[in-house]
Amino acid sequence: MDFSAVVLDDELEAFAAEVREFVAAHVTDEVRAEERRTGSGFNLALHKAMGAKGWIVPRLDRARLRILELALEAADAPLITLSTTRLVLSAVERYAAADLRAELLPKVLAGDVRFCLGYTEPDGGSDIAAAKTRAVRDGDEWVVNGQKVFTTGAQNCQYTFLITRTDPSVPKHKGLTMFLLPLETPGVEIGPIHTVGGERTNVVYYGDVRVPDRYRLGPVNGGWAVLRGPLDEEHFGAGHTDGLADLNIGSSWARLQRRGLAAAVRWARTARRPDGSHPIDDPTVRVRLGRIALDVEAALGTPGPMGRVRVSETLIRGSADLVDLVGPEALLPQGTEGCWEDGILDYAHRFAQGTAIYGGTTEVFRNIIAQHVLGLPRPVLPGSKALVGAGTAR
Amino acid sequence: MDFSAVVLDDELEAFAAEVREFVAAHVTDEVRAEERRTGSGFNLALHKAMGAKGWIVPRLDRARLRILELALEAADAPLITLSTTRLVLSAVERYAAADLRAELLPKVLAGDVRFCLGYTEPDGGSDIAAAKTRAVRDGDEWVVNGQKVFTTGAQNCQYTFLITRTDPSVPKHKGLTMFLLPLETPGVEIGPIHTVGGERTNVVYYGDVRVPDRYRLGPVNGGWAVLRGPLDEEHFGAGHTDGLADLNIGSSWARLQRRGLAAAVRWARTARRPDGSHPIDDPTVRVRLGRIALDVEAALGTPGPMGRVRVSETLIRGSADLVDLVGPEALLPQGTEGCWEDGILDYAHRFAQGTAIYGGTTEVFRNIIAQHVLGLPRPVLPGSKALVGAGTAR
Amino acid sequence: MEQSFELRRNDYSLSDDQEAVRQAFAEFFGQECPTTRVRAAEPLGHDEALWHQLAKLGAVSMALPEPAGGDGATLVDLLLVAEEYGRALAPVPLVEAAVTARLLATCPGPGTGRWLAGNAEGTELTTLALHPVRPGAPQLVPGGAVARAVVGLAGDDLVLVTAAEPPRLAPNQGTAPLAWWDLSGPSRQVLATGDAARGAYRRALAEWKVLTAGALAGLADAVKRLGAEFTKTRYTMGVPIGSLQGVAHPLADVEIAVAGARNLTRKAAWFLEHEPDARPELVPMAFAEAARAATTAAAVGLHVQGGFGFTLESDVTLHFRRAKGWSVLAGDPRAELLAIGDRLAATVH
Amino acid sequence: MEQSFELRRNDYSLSDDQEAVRQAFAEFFGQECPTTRVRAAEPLGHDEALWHQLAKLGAVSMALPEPAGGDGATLVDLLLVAEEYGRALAPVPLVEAAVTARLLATCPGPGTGRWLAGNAEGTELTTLALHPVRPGAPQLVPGGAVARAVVGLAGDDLVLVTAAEPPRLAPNQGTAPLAWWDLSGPSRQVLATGDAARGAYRRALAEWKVLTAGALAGLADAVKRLGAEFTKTRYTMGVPIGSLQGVAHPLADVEIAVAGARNLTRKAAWFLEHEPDARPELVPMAFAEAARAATTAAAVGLHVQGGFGFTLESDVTLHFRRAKGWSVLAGDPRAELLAIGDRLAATVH
Repeated sequence: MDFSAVVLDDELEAFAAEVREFVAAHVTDEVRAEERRTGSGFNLALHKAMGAKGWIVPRLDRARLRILELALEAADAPLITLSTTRLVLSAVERYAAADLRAELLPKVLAGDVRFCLGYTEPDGGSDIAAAKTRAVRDGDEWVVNGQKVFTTGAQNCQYTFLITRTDPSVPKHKGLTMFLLPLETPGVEIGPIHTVGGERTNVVYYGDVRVPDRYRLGPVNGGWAVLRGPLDEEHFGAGHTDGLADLNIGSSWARLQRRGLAAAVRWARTARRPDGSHPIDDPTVRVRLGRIALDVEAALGTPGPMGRVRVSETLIRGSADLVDLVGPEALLPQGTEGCWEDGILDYAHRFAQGTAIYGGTTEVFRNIIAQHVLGLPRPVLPGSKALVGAGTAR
Repeated sequence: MDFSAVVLDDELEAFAAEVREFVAAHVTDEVRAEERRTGSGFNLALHKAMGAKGWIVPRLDRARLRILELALEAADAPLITLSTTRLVLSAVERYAAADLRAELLPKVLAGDVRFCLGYTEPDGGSDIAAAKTRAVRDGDEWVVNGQKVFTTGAQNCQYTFLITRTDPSVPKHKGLTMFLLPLETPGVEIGPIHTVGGERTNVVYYGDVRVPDRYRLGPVNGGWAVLRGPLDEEHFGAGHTDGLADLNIGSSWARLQRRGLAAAVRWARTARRPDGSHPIDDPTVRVRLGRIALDVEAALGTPGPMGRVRVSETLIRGSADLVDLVGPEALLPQGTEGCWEDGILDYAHRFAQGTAIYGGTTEVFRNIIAQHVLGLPRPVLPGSKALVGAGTAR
Repeated sequence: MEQSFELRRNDYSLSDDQEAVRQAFAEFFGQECPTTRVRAAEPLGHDEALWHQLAKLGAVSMALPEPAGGDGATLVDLLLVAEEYGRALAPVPLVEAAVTARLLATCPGPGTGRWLAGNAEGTELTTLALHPVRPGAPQLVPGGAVARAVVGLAGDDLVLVTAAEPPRLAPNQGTAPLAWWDLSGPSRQVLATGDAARGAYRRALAEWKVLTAGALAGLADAVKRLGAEFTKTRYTMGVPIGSLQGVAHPLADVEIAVAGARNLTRKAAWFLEHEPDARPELVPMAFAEAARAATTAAAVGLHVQGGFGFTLESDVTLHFRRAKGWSVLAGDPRAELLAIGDRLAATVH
Repeated sequence: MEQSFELRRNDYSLSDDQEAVRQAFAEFFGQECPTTRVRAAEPLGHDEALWHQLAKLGAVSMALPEPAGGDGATLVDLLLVAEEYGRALAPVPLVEAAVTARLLATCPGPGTGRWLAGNAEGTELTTLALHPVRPGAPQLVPGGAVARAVVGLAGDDLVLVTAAEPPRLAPNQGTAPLAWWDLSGPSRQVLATGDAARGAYRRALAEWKVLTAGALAGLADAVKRLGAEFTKTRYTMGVPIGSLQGVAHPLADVEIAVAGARNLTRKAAWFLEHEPDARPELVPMAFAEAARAATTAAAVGLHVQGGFGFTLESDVTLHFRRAKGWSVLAGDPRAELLAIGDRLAATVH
């Protein structure tokens, strides 16, 4: 157990200064404004600058990693595509053929090649293993037909980490194959999807897309195992326990809520009610602010899948309550006359809803908690793994 | 839509006075004290007095019925056994053979014969149709073997309305038969069960109990239809819409919570904090009292199965919050030095939990709402009706 | 709160006349106001043509005093209209206009007739400022971006403030036609003062809250239906997701909230119409409950649609943004709880 | 609250030594304190023999200052003991005695040594009054029905009040050995005054809250397990009820609450031990969260057992009654939220 402050010696101080300088230079107001406008989670210059620093996959000690991570997050750096690139890279390093690995690795590290996730299908929801997008072998190539949604960053990536069905005749987890499909291949069509949170993601259509076998990752029909690494990382986080990593994969959302809370406290101190008093003078207001502070602290301290759910509910409930407290001004977006602190409360309230879905809905995580933490029996459903054969239990 | 006060003309006023007099005479402090001690939901003298008045099954107009009902409830009259007797009586009137009906009806109306419900089994929970208690025909008799739990009032009743399995080879709803089993029959053994709410209920064992066929209600293997009348009444209430009936079957629990709330308001006005102020002076206290008042009002106004769930959650949440507000004094039971208003807050907090179970758990009611109000598809489970054959849909 | 020894009816059913009103407006909105029209009116949140149509139907005038052109409808009738209006997310400031028209009919002043008539006939818009005026502090006024006149309470005065043109829209998540108005300027006309002013304003605010609660209850019911329908046809693990309790039970909880909020709102309207001093706490109760029901229903309705529900293609996002937007127009909806508690403290002995 | 530009570790893992302490007491309670023993100690809620056993193990003395007989254990170690104590529902006022012993060691007075030793050795009991003394107003004191001495804050004075025999038990739903003590009488001994008195009392109260939060977190974990186990073997509609999301998801929510409360409580203990002025709001946070987790876990643990869970035969009713009983010993657990809000108002700029 250790909650002490990390002593920043001269070298660490120097690194922190370097990071601050980097952030000031590359995560500018313009970068943030562009991100609020486009919601794409990506800025080319920033991504390349990260590459130049060696920070695409930083080989840093844990304290430096943490300093870098928190600084970028606090500056609202648009790095969604960086995170998907990192997730996929681990599968590439493990499963790609040697020549593909050798070709891609330097480009990824330089920031020139980026990866997105081709998991979800329009009818599939959280049941990724039910993928219907077909890949059929044709000599040294595969012919891919189907459609994926929520392929965030596809417009800024060179490859998608694509899950396809290569054998529909076997239980669903056993007929899947993974590809690193080049997005410039003929037949790939990318269409934008916009969310109420202001993000841009994509629908990607695959029409008779021919992809050479060298882009296959892992064995034919062995795709589920290839996918599981990145998927588990997305579900559970990396699991460091030295106190220099987040305890759950939603922690950045809890920190967003903490920033919203601080904005609301400042509002409560300065706004005036009809009788001239400040909202902060009202104990019923302080109780609600206190409740939110408690939720944020608890969410950051709740591990694994439990924390994942807690964070999302903290943000959903808390952002809604902050809007209630502040009133209609809280719903004025960034750039509107009278909006509070850059519209963070408006943004958080819209953004919050998606956090109950990203990387698996909160119900999926409750199932994981029930089965893997509490040891409760798996639901008996026609399409669940329990019914499609033995040997597939997680 | 009508929320007006009912004008009490001289006759209605006279009736109200008659009711007040009855309550004062028969629902005395001693009766209440006995009920708190025994938790049996029954008082013989009171029940007989109800019979003498013709109030076991009162033939009164709706306004009089309502006056009577609310007055008895406000006085905490222990009438659980009266309510189970009424529920069963409707099935007896409809399904019992003429001679049995003729024999029982006058005794029931006089208060000499009372009925309890023999539904739940130790392993069965809310799935009443899964009953395993066996009844096997032997000439003009049936031999019953099995065990029921939560047969509330069995120690004060002459008959139990018993659901038995008479054909285990057919889908579960099709092999059930109902009996009005005399409890003094040899082989019936009644054992007390006490609840955390202070109630006494019973486990009833049936060992080679021989019951004449005349006590059968409805056709052999046709028990489910016989049961459904009382069951539906328990689940949905009688459905009067003249504004003189409760909108849901949990309304008395909401009124209990309203009484607890009033007690807490009086506490908040008289108690003193270390700084000498009264809790009621604190707006954070008034907000919480206001929330509970709102819950009570909404619960009383929410119809059918929705109201059933809302009431229970109102009582569970609200009683817990009132204990929080008042502190440890709230947990001192009736008769203890320093307890508040006869220990109503202690009682409500313990009693509340059972309301999420009585007559079907809140999950059962959520299933009913989902399927019958929202029209959502029925869950696909091995033992659900959807899988045991057609023709059994509700 | 309710007195113990009085026998009151608790009957929420609609009379035939009430049912006819409800159905007429349900049909109107159903035909005239599909979500495509709601979307087309963004970002202003106002559809001038719809506004004319609605006024022609008598949506604003029907519950005016008869001398002012009303036809004897009550606040309860108006509430039923508001429920359907909310269900359709109709892009017009109907509640504000109706309440302000009733207020102007009660407290007329020289020249106010044209503003009243404008609201009633759909040719002009006058709206209500929901907060007492603080000198020099503009406030966000609902309907304020399409109105040329606003009624508000400034100190002891009920005032009417006009403008040549409506001020600029304050774009907002709820897509309501909000605008900043400074009502403390010199160009205001006093309609009433003292107790009369405060009483009339308080009454108008109560009517606004009850009608907005009705609109929120209607919205809640609509978004609940959208969510529930989606879950009947979307499959996971071989079953429709609506058959899973993890989806069905939250929807059932929404049904519970919606059913309760609708009835509570109707009861509040009935008392406000027939016995306004008997149960004043019903107004804050209805508002707090409807706000909670609407925001919960919208969040659940969105969530059960998974990723799709979160995209702008999904109609539930229209409901989601308005559920919150309408709930906070008058400030913190949870402040209503204190009003209930205050009344409780004053009446329970 | 946490400063922005400071890099802090957030490591909740137990060291080997801490794990050894936890395990030793888990084994002790597991062997010595089955629920039969908990039931046997009702209604008083105190088991004298268990109290001796625990003291012998050093449960009270281990975290005293070394001159007072401690062996260098910290508040964090004591917290781990409290978690196991809560898990077992052990019928002894361990938290009160441990905190009071530490307080007496900090503020000794003539003759207080016997009371400190009594607590440490399990031969006598001294406890803490959780509310400032109001003249003439007795208060319910936890452990007060088995203690012959109570420490409390009366105005500016930290006082010790003794009695020849413990006062009569105040029977209560939580089955805690509560009794009414009037601490404003003449027979009191002043241990400290002014800032020293207030500071020592405030510290003791904070320790009591953190350790009681730990006990509540342990209780919550235990009742969650009981509930979850039941659902694995109870069937409905042909499936174990624990496979239904309507049962599994509420239990998952409990797991979420328990995991969070446990870690928050540990963090609060760490800061109270090592940097008591850095994050004082962690104490009210831990208490409010543990109270919520325990009462929720108990309600869900009871409810998933259906009718059986509501009967006195079911062990979960033991947890249910104590979850609430312990939560309100110091008054309203939700009052902690105001303390957090006050700190927030003072520190966020």
